[in-house]
Amino acid sequence: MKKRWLLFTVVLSFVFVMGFQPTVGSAEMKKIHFGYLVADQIHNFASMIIKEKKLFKAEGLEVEWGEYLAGAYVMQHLAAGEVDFATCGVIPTMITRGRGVDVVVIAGSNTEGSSIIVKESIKTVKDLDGAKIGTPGIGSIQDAMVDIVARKHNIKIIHKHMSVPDMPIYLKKGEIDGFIAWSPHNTKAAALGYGHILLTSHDILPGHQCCVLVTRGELIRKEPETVKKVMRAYMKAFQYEMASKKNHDETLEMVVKYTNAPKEVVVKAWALTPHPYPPYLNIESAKFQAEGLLKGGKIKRGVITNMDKFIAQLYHPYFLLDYLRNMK
Amino acid sequence: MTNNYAEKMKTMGLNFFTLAMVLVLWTLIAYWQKSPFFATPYDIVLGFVQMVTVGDVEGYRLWSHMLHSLVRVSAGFAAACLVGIPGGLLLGLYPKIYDRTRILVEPIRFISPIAWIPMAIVLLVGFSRYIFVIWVASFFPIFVSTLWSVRQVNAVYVNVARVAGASRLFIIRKIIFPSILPSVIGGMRISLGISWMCIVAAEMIGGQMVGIGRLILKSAMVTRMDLVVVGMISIGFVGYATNELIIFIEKRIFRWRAAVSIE
Amino acid sequence: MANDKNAGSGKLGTFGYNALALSIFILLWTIVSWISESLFLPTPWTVLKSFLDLCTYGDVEGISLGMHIFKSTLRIFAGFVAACILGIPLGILMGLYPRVYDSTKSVIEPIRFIPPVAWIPLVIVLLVGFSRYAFIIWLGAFFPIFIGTLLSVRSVNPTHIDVPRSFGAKRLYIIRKIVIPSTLPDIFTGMRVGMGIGWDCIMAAEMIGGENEGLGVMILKYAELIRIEDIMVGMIVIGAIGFFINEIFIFVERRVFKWKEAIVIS
Amino acid sequence: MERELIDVDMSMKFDNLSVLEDIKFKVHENEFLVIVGPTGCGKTTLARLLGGLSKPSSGHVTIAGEDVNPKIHNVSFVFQEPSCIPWLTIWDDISMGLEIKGNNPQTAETKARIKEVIKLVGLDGFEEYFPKQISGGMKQRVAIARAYATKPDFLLMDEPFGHLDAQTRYLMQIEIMRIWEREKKTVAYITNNIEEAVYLATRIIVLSKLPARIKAEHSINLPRPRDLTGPDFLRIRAEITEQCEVVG
Repeated sequence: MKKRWLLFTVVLSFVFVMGFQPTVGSAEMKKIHFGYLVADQIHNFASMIIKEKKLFKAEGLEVEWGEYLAGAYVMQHLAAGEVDFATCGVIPTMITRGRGVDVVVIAGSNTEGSSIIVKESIKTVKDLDGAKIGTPGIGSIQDAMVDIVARKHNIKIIHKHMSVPDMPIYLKKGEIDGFIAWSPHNTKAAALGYGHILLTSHDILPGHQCCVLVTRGELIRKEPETVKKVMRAYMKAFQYEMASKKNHDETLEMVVKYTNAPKEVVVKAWALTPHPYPPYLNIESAKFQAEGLLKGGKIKRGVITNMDKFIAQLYHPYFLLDYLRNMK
Repeated sequence: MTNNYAEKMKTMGLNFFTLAMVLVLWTLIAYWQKSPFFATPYDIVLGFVQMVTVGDVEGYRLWSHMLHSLVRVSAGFAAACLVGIPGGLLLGLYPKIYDRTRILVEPIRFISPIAWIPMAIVLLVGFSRYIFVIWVASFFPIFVSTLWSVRQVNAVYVNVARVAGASRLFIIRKIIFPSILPSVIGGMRISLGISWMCIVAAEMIGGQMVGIGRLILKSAMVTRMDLVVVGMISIGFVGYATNELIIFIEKRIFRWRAAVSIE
Repeated sequence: MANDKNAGSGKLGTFGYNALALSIFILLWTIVSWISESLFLPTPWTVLKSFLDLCTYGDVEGISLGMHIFKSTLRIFAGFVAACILGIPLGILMGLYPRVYDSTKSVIEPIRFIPPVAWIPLVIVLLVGFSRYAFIIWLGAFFPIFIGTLLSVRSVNPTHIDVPRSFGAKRLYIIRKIVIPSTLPDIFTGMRVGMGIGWDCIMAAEMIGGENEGLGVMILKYAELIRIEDIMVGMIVIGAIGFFINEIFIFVERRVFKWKEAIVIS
Repeated sequence: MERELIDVDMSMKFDNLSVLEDIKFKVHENEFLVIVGPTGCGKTTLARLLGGLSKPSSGHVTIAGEDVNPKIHNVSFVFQEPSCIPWLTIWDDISMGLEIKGNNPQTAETKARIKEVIKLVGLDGFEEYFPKQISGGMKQRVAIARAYATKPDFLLMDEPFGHLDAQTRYLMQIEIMRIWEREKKTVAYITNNIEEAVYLATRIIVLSKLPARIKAEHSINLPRPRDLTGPDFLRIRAEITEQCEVVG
């Protein structure tokens, strides 16, 4: 009967492993985990400036930086309680919120900044009918924008998901007819002569929300002081870039270094994104995008019954407004 | 002896020749591609020098990437050994347990480590994720080779001990364990190879800046193909070196065995 | 084999016990996910529902589970066949002429240890379309087949070769009658292992992007939407198909190589 | 004395190691020549040279005046190691030699020959068995049958019963004598067992230890079947034993 006990022990340890859940958050938080996306510095230059200028340290915060390949990964880590603050797209944030995870947007990061690049033979939007367009994946705003274009012009566009840096290669090899990507990859492809910009995200969704600053709801309730400090560092970084031409040029150099893109490409790419970015969340745009997610089944139907309530839970501008008020 | 030495030198020379051929071919392809997405051997050498002297964008050098990856791989591999060897021994001694739960255990073998990543991210935390992903990949070779070698221990040896009135524990310690050791170590070698191969998969779990897999993924994101290749070559080289090392040790320890496979 | 004595009744018993183990596991899983109430630990029933939904309605883009399975299997099959076509003759050749292998070892061996995922950036630049997937699977499946064949050729019993040689047989006859039949079981084992690793590489291959179908693509899609239950469906399907293919290989192996003393599964 | 068939006059070296030195002898037609020597004296090397499986480093091994070559000459070899091919049935294994010598294994003639040798070695009824299903003695009989099937002009046996137990070995010796008496063949039989040598041989060549030289030669004219305990038998056996041991 030993065997049975062995089996029992094995099963029990299995249960233990499966049931293991991370315990999160200590009472005294001095150290924060901040996540950002690889090569996404044009959209989220603030995190890069904070890093380079050690702005968190100035606020008395110790920081551990985390680098991620996509917003979805950032969200998984946020949900697991490992990342405390992050800059990434609003779409993955809303998808995660739609799964019932308490993630909260505390400030906007940038608007617009993506564009559709197509091969030379495509001249007008109508030509996109039946075209294969590369998108960064199902959970991205760019994917949603392709749908919006298709709906608006009543055409059919075939989506092809792929990693953004690969898109120019696919376009060059003729495997796709075009792609939609964020800066500077789109500008880079255009500079290499692989295609031309057909539509910018400004043409598709004027002033649409792209990236945001996110945190866990729990931190807002338990660690308001920390959130305040993070907000201060974040906004200071924002303002640093805008303060002078010199600062702007310095930031430009940083972007060149982090994204490994040629300088003229970065300059062009930056010109395509409206500037300065408003630090607020564009609520109308967020609502519109959430509707799209519901329609596409990316947020399960029935999860959002009241859109205003959903957005109100998602967006928590208190700390941002608090900072802006004190600044004046 | 002199003959042997000449033979060795010749083999080495031919190896260098092959390597040179590959480099030439590579240069030609790079030349023909003329693409910023394909690095020439020269770029790679420069990239290597950069990684050794300056480091990547964040200033992490090659050795620190390697060190971090090695720590993760060793931890995952150690976990695989800790679970795999006793587990294999146990289920080998009680084959019925394995036969009756096979349907649970076996399919897990075929789920690729990358597929576990989303689950690992949400269910585990920090370092344990790396351990888990590498464990999933490297557990099975070691577990299965232990299990099967226990099942195939020569019954004569066991009977010799049993006739002498040995206790069960004695038989396990003195007969079964020594006779399965070679195949356990063989399994460990395969496991180590696989766990090292999973480092890129494991380091797709984000949040860490260092690690050889991270270097590859990150460099691919910013189209630094030279650094991607530097990372690939580093992984290939370290994997090859550890494998050769274990084969060397194996040959030393198990001289009594007729042949050691190099799979 | 150990349990041949009661093979008749034992077989059904083993099957029954396997079913029992499976149901106990599902029960435990239900209880654990029920207690933990975690969003990320769905109950087996949620997973089952997702499975049914995927079968009937397809995924978020309307692609059915069957289509995903079909595409992945096709890719695996192509890569696997390529690995066999290249690995077996090359293994036999390099086994017969060890010189060739010894002189190219410094190039071949390190490649073995480069993970398939790491190849993706290069593969995207150098290859096109379907061949990319086949290449990644090929990378995984090639080495077990190649190395298995090579070692097996090297370890053909020399006496078995001397037998036809003593009658004055030609080289080709010896290869055909002795070397190949003797290595065949090892080639087959290599193929089985290669197929297993090929399945392991499916996720890596399907990270290439550009295609919206495939089990790996499906998992990645749902990873973006943080829908663990759908990810689990993908994982279970991959595991189950790999398991069954492996079992078929073992079954065939036992049938074909009746002359073998014992077949070791590893 | 019958015609000389094989002429040996050679030396063999591996790198700097001299194995066989000045080996010089002839084999006559229909003779049962036994070569004895202490363990590790290069007997197997000699057998392989006689069978044309390797070439001497100097000198020659000729058969009917030509360098021995299994592709030309009809020689057969029975190996010391178990040599049954595991994936061939007994029938297929025995037919292999015939097939290599250019006989279509499907013809009635070939089939009849295979049946004949199977009967000769007493393996009737085991045609479809695989080697793993039969005993060690039977496997060795398969090897002998395979060698006999081609009706070789010259049959080489390299310690064919070395791996068998004493009793099986004894039975196999009787068997081999029975077969040889029925199908007279030129045989070179290599062994380290002196009793076996005296029992089987018409002539014995004694080798010294490494590097092997021819130590002595004996013609054995005892009547068959030989009595293992007869005085003449014991005398010859003692004499050869002494020659072997004095050197070895």
